[in-house]
Amino acid sequence: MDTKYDDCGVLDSGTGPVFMDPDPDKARLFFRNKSKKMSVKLTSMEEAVRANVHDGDYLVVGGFGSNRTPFHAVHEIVRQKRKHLKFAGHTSTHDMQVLAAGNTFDCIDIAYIIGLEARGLSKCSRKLFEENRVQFNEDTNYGLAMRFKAAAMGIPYIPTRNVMGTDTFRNGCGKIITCPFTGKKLVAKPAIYPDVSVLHVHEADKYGNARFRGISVSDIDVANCTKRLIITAERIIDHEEFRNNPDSTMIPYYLVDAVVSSPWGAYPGTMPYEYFSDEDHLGEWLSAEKDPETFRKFLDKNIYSCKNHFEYIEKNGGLEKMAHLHELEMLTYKEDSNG
Amino acid sequence: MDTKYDDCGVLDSGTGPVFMDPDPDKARLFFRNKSKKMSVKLTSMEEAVRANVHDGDYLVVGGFGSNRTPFHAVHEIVRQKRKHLKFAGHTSTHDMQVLAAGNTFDCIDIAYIIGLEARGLSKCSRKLFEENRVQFNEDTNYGLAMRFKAAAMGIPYIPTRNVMGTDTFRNGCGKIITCPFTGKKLVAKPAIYPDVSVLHVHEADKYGNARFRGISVSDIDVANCTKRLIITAERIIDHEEFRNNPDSTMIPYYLVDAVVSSPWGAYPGTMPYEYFSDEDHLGEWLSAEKDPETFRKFLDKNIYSCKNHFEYIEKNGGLEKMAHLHELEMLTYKEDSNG
Amino acid sequence: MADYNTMELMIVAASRELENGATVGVGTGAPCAAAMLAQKTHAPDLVILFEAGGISPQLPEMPISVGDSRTFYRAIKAGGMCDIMDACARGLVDYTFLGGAQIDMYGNLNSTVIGDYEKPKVRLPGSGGANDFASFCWRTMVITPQDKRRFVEKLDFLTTPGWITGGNSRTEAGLPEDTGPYKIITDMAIMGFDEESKRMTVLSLNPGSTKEMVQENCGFELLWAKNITETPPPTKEELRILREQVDPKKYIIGR
Amino acid sequence: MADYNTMELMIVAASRELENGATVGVGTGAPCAAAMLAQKTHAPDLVILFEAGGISPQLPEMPISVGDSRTFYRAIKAGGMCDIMDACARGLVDYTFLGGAQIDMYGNLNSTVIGDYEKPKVRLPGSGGANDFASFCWRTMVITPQDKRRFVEKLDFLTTPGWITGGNSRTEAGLPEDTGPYKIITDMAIMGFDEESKRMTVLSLNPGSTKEMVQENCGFELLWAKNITETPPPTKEELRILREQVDPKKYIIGR
Repeated sequence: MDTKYDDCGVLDSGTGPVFMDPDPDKARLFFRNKSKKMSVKLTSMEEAVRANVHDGDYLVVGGFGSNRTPFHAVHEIVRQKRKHLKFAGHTSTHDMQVLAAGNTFDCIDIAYIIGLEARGLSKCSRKLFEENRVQFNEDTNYGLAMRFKAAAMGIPYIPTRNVMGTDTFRNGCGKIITCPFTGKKLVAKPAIYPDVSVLHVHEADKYGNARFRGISVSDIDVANCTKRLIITAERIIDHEEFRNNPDSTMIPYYLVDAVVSSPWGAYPGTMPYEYFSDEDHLGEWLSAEKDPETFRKFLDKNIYSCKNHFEYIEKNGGLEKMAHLHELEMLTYKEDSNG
Repeated sequence: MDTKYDDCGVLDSGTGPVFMDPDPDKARLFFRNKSKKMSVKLTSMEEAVRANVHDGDYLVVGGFGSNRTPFHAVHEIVRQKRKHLKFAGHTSTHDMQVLAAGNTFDCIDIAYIIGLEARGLSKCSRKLFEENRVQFNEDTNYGLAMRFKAAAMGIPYIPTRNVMGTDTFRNGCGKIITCPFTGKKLVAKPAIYPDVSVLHVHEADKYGNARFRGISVSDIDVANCTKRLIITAERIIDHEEFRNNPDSTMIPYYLVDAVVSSPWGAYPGTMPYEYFSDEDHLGEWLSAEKDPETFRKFLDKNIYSCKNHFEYIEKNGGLEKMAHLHELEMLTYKEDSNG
Repeated sequence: MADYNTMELMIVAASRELENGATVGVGTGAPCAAAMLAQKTHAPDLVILFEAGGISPQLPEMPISVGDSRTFYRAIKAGGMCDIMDACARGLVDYTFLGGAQIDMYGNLNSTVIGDYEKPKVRLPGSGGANDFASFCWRTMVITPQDKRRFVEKLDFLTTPGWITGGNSRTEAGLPEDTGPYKIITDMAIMGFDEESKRMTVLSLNPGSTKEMVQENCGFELLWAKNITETPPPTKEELRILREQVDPKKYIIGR
Repeated sequence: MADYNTMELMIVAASRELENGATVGVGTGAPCAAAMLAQKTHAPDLVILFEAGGISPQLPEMPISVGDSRTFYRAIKAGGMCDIMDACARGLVDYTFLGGAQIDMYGNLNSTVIGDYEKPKVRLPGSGGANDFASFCWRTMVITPQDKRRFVEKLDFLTTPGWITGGNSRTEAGLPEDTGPYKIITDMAIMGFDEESKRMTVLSLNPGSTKEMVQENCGFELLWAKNITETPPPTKEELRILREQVDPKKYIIGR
């Protein structure tokens, strides 16, 4: 991955590692051999993760922050004790926190990590860096989005106009090149073809056709560029729903390797139009991290001892909690009358 | 536009002209000064064309071939006798045929021109080339789509992997460069920021928020990259429809300069889920072109003497024709029972 | 006399090249008919893609445009041009069918101009999506009638890449690795390409054709496979489905 | 004693920078409150953009995440990250509000690391969308409390570009022309930047602040505008709307 072509107009190179080969011809060979048959891919979360997420894989988790994020799948990855993953720290928040708790990854492309937005910073995630336990490359949200897009387009890089002049460039893996039409400086960002990605959606059929509501973040590009794709869905719907409204399809089945029925699969995050994030539980998580023994018990309770996502939610309020989070999401909750 | 930066790794350059400046900083200055206020932009077709399509402008017409193509607007451009346009021959068919009949353009980016797909070739369009009356640059459908996309992304070029080794490259305006990550050859295609584009949609509100059904072709990228945008809509709907379903918005109002109510505005082409193309009329058009005098009368009847699009449709079958084309589109027409 | 015409033969031969589960980028006309026929016979899981954005429709009838509503009728997705072409660029699409006014011994195609480029005798539509499909799809196939004006020594214009000048020239030009022309299906024969030189090589003769006819109707010297077979004629079932379900109005096969 | 706190003052001052019809890319917290306040006072046509894809929502309450459902509640469009950032790159977005653990005299920001990059004392979230917004939007503004640990001579890490090393260095680095830091709004003062040197320049002192306080709480030498004014305090109406409609639960202003 260290090939350099400095004779072809490269003015400056960042020093960050390129974790994934941006060569589109190698990716093409993979995609050529991937089956495009419309076969039934509906499976359990356990099996979907076992078959598609392997030690050492480059993993992308969809959504933004803790919104429409496949936490059901993320917990299963930790439960199955995946190791040495490479992780796309793209708008990651609680997903990284959970994956860090499981010590699942040791390489990371950094756009946004460690933080849970306004909620605070994850101590456990910070330690990875402060104890030098991960290899990392510095990037930005749009920068990583562009790297997925380049891969989705089958090109080895996309030129962008951000990061120049900063340490983010210096510690990233971009290269400054000159535009052959305008003479302007641009940053070439290498494509990322992830080994596996997980996206949570509102509705999917058993073949993998999928659609979701609300903001799309980078999920369509991720669906296109990833080598294997797990779709987790609030609801499995009839295939005819897509045939009768092909305008609504966001992800066609042939990109998908496994479909999992995953009601409340984005809990404890937000699922647009379905349920709001469980801020109490996320707060509990942040404070549990402060003491190793407390955190060990916390993880045991919430991940390792849970046979599935339902059990995890039951432990944190079950149906009543989900009904409440639905009201919060729909803005129908009144502090006076309810709760 | 002839600046060359051959010191920056350019291996080969096509000889085709670059009609539009790909400099993103110049485009940025334009977009900075464009109003983003949500003002009422509903106007007549006459006024929309008068205010936004100027002699010499680079024009993009949306849709694909004769599908969801704003023929109402195209006729008005001819009626107003616009001259010296630069035209994006991107999957153009009958739209180019009409614009050629009006001698409206003298520069063209060629991806697909002259033909009406299986229907035949337009004699009148061919003459432009055979009599050397236009300046042209050779491209491909995806190539032009990428040039719109580059502009939509605010970058001066996108690298692609097509056309290399062909006369299409040789007579186009791409440049072969070397990927700084893989050493592979790529074709850099310069961005196009069109002066004005026209898109036909199913529904728009008075501010310009718009949505359509069926395939999107390159229309979203076109909406983003164009300096001025005319939206013509089968139906003007209430603004609340968008506010209540922001997932459905395809084109946000701030990209739009004029909104025109244009029922049957894609006639004689296809409007998905609304009406099929009028193959009889398109056939008539092709044969009328064979004789100059016949064609002059044909154009008088169908364009110049029409006060609006309704009159044009009335002359070609009116409501009964549109009802028939609706049946054809919806596959509910039975040759035995109807017509 | 055969109970099928040469167009029917070509469509059937083309359809047989499409294995079940394959992906194919098509236009209207014979290529679309071949894909539809394949889907209704041996390849129900064939994924048909139209460059304007139609993804895997259940075509109710022959589309008349690559972008008309038939191309996304009961489709998997009504997408955009980039959905299709990006997928091709990423290597997801196995086949494409193309045509052209001229073809040369390396399977390069001309759909741009007859005569001089600057001052053409006949200006043609140009690449459209042909160059894109041929650049990106793994295997390009051509369905075309064969004659000396069409099969030429030198193209007036190289619109769409075949094997360029043969040998490794296609990859050296920069096009994606291992892509290129695969089969040329004419009214007289089916050709492939020599593995080394990449020159057009006759694989089978259509019923009624002779080697002499095939060479005589070609403007360049053809190579010949070791074992020239006869192109298997259409079966009754293939003809029935083609005539009754694929093209009942005989838009394509009627000509 | 003033009947408002410094957070309220900063939010009000920030809101006043946003003219009607402007476009602004914001995150959660004070920037979002400032944009909401502007929208509910002098700038009803302000277009608020969230990097995850929310376009011009009618915010029913403060979002807690840049991607939660509030960010596209009754929005013009629920888009994607590229809808937002491409629009910024194309020059459609006038302002962005950012923050950071450290800021230097050129308005460069650090949100990546405290201490050594390879072996950090404190690792922070990194750029997120900050570098992107600051690279592309015309004018970057910062709302931040001011002290010597935050306003530093040398950043531990330059995450997000300000004027880089001053002068023309930002444009020379390759960033879009005429973009850059515009206003820094602190609990003590409002700063702009010197036109030539691009060094941070105090424009106005907040009520109760002195020149000495402002310089003392800054780790680098500040420049001073010719006429230092007093930052106008919030009006009653601004405070009422901020407290009753923008942040009734006092998530931001309560601190």
